[in-house]
Amino acid sequence: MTPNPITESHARLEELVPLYSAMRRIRQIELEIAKRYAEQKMRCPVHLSIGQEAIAVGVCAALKRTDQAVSTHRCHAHYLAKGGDLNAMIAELYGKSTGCCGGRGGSMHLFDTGAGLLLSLPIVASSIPIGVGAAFGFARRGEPHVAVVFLGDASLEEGVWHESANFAARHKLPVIFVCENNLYSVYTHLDDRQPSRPLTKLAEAHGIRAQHVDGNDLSALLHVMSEMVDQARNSEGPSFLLADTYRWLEHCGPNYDNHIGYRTEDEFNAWRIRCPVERLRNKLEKSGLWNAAREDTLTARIQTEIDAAFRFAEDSPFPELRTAAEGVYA
Amino acid sequence: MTPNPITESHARLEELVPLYSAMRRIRQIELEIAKRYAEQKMRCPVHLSIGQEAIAVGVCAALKRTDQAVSTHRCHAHYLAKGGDLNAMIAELYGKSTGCCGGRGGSMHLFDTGAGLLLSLPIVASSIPIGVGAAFGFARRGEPHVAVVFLGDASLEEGVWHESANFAARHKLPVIFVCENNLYSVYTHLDDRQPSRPLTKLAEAHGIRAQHVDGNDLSALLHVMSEMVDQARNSEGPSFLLADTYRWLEHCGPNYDNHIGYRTEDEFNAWRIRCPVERLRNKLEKSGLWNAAREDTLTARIQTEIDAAFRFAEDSPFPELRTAAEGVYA
Amino acid sequence: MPDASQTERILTAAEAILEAQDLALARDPNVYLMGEGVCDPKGIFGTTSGLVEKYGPQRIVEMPVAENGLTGIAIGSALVGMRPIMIHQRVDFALLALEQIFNNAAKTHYVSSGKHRVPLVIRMIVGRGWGQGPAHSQSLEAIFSHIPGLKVVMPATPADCKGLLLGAIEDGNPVVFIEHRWIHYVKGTVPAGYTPLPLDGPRRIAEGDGATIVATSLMAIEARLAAEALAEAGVKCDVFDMRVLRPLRTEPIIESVRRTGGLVVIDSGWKTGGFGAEIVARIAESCLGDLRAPPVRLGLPDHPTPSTRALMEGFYPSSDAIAAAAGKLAGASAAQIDRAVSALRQQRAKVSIDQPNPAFAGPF
Amino acid sequence: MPDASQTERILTAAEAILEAQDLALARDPNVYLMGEGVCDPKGIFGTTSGLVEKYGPQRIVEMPVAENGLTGIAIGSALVGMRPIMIHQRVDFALLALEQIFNNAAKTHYVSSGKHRVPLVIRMIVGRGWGQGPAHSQSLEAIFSHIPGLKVVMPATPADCKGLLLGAIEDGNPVVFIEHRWIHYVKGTVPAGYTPLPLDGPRRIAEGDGATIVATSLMAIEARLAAEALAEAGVKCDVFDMRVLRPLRTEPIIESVRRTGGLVVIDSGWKTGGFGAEIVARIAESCLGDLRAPPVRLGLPDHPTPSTRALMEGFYPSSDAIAAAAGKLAGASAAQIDRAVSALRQQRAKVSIDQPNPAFAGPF
Ligand SMILES: Cc1ncc(C[n+]2csc(CCOP(=O)(O)OP(=O)(O)O)c2C)c(N)n1
Ligand SMILES: Cc1ncc(C[n+]2csc(CCOP(=O)(O)OP(=O)(O)O)c2C)c(N)n1
Ligand SMILES: [Mg+2]
Ligand SMILES: [Mg+2]
Repeated sequence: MTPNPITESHARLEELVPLYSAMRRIRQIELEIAKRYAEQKMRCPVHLSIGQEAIAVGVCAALKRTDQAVSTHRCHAHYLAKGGDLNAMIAELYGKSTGCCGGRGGSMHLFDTGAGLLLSLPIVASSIPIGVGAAFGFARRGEPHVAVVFLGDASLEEGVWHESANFAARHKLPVIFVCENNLYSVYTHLDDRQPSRPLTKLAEAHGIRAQHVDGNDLSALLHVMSEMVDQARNSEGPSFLLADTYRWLEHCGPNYDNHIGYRTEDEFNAWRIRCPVERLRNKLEKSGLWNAAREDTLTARIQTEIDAAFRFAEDSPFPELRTAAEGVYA
Repeated sequence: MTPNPITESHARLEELVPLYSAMRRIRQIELEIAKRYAEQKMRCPVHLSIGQEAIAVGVCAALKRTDQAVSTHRCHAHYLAKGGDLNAMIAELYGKSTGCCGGRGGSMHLFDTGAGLLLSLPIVASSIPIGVGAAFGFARRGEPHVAVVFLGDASLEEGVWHESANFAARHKLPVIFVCENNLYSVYTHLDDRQPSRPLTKLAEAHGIRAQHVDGNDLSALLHVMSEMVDQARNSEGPSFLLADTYRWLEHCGPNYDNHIGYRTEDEFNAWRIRCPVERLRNKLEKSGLWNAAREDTLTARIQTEIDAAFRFAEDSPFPELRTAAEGVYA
Repeated sequence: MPDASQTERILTAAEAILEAQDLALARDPNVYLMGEGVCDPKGIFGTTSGLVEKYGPQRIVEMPVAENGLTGIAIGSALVGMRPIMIHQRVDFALLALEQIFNNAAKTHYVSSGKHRVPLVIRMIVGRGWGQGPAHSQSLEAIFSHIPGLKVVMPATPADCKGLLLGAIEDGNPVVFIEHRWIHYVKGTVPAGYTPLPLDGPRRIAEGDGATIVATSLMAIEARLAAEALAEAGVKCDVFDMRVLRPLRTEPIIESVRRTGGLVVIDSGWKTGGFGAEIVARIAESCLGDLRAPPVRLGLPDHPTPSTRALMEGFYPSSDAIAAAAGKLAGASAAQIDRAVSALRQQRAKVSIDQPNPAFAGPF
Repeated sequence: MPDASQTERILTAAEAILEAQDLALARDPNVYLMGEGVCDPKGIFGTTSGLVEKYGPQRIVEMPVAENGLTGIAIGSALVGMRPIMIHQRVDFALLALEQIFNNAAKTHYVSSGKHRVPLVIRMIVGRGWGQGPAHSQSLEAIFSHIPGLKVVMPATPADCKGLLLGAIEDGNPVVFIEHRWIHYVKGTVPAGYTPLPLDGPRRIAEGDGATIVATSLMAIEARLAAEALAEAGVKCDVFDMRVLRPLRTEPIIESVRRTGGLVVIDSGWKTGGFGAEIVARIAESCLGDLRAPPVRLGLPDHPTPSTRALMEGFYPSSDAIAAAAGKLAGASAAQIDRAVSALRQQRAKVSIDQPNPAFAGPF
């Protein structure tokens, strides 16, 4: 099954320029985390999103800041795309008091309600019902917000996904499920975990509209997502967006791991050339909307921001030990 | 959505005569339990299957004794149709040591591996993976048996159903899921719990073959089930049989409860006239395969068996108190 | 101070629970109920009856049979400002939802360094008797009480059912509210109006220097009966109804044991690894030297609940066993203990072992 | 009797676990492994490495991320004669499967009056350090130990990892086998061949009359270190590695406390409502009069695990805290305690608080 292609005008392409920058920013941040991980100052597991940036950016571009997304262990890109504070993210990875969870969460717990990343959780599929619950709350409180649930292909194996989908459909909640199918759960291929059939059927079984999109095509993602957001805001209920993509680095950690045997170099390369960042850059360059000079400026600007963020994290104080037992109860 | 009709020959009708008797037997046993429940000697919840007998009988008629089924809180009919011992069932309801679980289980725990009712469990959907696991065991041990999972419409809401279906499909296990859709979970209608779409889609989403059958039509059930059993035995993997039916009495207990307000007398009556027992009797009578005299003989024979079973239960000893703590560990 | 008219309001605990929810729903539009059967004609043993007619299905939400997912949904709604009350007809059903309860409900406030709140009440009911059997009768308070971030409440009286439930709904934290099915039938004085109680721990429900008896929920009622019978026989004991198991406040119990020198703890669930072990451990840590004799724990024996009532005798701790243990600790004479125990046994004999009351005739 | 060649076999606990499974798979065709990652290149921290190559994917079964369903599937297969070993990379993931574990694995033998058996081993790993955080580090043995019908094993040494795992696989019952992640790195002598050990409870791993120290898993190793340092300072203590938490055998501990008069219990999980409470309660019940001082419990404080190591200091009980507590109970002088504690602190200081060993550099 190949996803539906989307065609676009020059005007729409122009809108993509800032989104390209957003993708590039995330890529550069993640690469920096990977580079610095060996310093052993970020002492928590890190699940990098390199290769999957288009989904985070394309999805969040269709949202308002007041809309709330929930995410998983692989949440950096979602947090950043939704407008989370870079300083607070890096500080969280450093375990500092200025982290978005005060250092208590680490890289798998990036929370920022203000930016609309309600939470991310390390237990597979555990945040799915939380997102549906947020949508339920919005509906009951008469608030116009939409909830977005980012989930991985393995989440679809957890029963709680289905329980959540059933309820979302039954109550026509304003929630959009965004499934990033990167073919793997840790080192286990989809085919070893699920029968062969389109993943969209899992949503459709619950009466949920589903669309299958090339997850490395930011433009297609934005297009489909915008439609789904409109439907959610118009009380037309939940949608499911299936986005094919690929994780470049190891499941957890800063390295390439194509050599360890769970996937082939060929498979990796086939996806590598479909790099979401390069693809959009090529497109923008062809349309004269981007060039090497702009790229250099962007890189430099982002690097300045990144350097500042790491400096911020390094300079921030650790939380004080005496606070360890505080805040268990509200 | 209406299920596919099945046509049948006279020869096939003749085969149905013993199955008619089996249905009648279950009906009569359940009515007797209802009648005697007020005596307060069966001191456990009872979930009667009156109105749903065709499914138990039609499904089990396609199975061998060595095939194993698992069931739910509403398990009397499955136990009896699969060849469970009536004496041991009534004794179990009486809490006697001669019960099929020695009185420890009560009406929601009818176990008889010998007859091929591996177990029944009171937690909704809890036995679904057990049945899939039995199928997995059969496959791994190279045994030719089939596993059958009886489940209610509400089970489809529990995540564990999906987790089980996914695994059964992925490993092409010899298991058949039989869903008795009686429209209610306790007093809550399907429409209050799930979105409107065919329930078969829930199985198909996992790549499982599904068929929708009139659950009060024994002949149709047997036909479809036989096909599914063949496929399971031929290593063609799992199937899902959706059977529409209706529970006549209250969810739990011996009474009619159409007056309490969760369903209408009209709805009940519409199903009442589709009684699976009467329907088959009419058919057999029209074909000259049945008549009032045979009916009377059957009734009398069953009543003798029932009376003996209740006598057996009443006469059986309770388990000895000193055994209460025994058998926690094997 | 309750006035005279209030002290005359006699309700069952089920009615008190219904009243608490009604008041909370009326007071705060963010409060809603969710559970399997909340809208049905039986209304969760009468504790939600009439609410859907009054507040509509938007606030009295019928739930699919999907405990884990719906718990997460309740949590998510709480994070955006709702105040869900989730209901399970049996504690056992909540076993499916422990990942959500332990990880997301209990920890999100802490992990967020205080930014998030999960004001969620989860009512769950302990089944007993009439063949409920192994998976419809578990009293798993020990498990919930082990988890930091949860509050755990087990009321024993109609007044507490109302007041502590209102307190739980007002609380900004996840509260596991465990109701024993047999408590639902208990009658007692319940103040009118919106009268939340703080979730603040044990209450002394009988006084005396003979021994200290600590119990929860239905076991607190059995303990009070035991203390009354012992008092008739001339032996007075302190009885504590724990009410709140987490956060755990043991100061009044420590004070009492210092005075009585004897401790009997009764678990509603299994004794091994039960809540009572924590009480005994704290007493041993805090006032070992005051214990004149080894503490006594009563609780369920180490096996699942059999369905048949033939195996039920002695399964649940009862007032006579409590009286025997406490009487002995209090130094009562054999005659005194006998008198109390036989009075209690006579009382008990009026109802069958598997019925909450003589009127009960199944089916659940 | 192990011969000389055997006593020279030094393995890590991870290797010992791998060896046990290999032997069990070779011996009984009904044994199979199932878990997320059992076939992957990392092989569950190396504990399943190479097995799929040897036994094939029919017996080393890669699992969808669906813990509850797959637990039920394992149980169903056990009921028809298989002997599943299920593996969770974290204890926390098993929270999703408690309905199946508590109701079906634990109770089916009892409920069937002995007709059914569930020979199922569930390995689950406790995470610690390197920012594992609130939902990847829980040590929930207290919860499993509360449930009749389960057996609960927590090995501390490579030899026990092998022997008790073989014993668990041979057992006819569901066994929860909790491995601390840091134990995987521990090296020790492991006998060759098929050498199952009975699941028979505590083992004394140090001897002395000063005090009785009771611990499990990694805490037993910390306790032994503490006892060694105290011994250097002239104070000898009994240390018990519990090994099997359920069924619980406390006779050797009772005998010890009668002799030492002092008890320190260390929980791997939260102290409140932890396994240690049960030990203290049993000691108070059995030999109250022998306790010369209040028993001491160590364990995790009442909050979730923070990810940052800045909040980790003192979170996990360590050898120095154990030595301080036991030394005091043993009547050691301040100088003796100081000597032991500072030796232990020096030792500790070589490795960062969030690393099992200096070589460890993430990411999990
Ligand atoms: C309930 C549970 N089981 C297992 C894990 C271990 N685990 C962490 S991430 C992961 C893979 C998830 O795969 P997917 O959902 O496809 O997300 P991806 O890593 O590919 O982004 C697993 C199995 C977990 N965190 N939670
Ligand atoms: C996990 C769980 N939740 C709730 C219940 C209470 N309960 C018992 S039977 C039942 C309804 C099940 O409906 P369905 O599966 O359609 O079977 P039916 O009763 O209609 O045969 C419910 C909700 C339960 N036993 N287990
Ligand atoms: Mg994936
Ligand atoms: Mg139904």
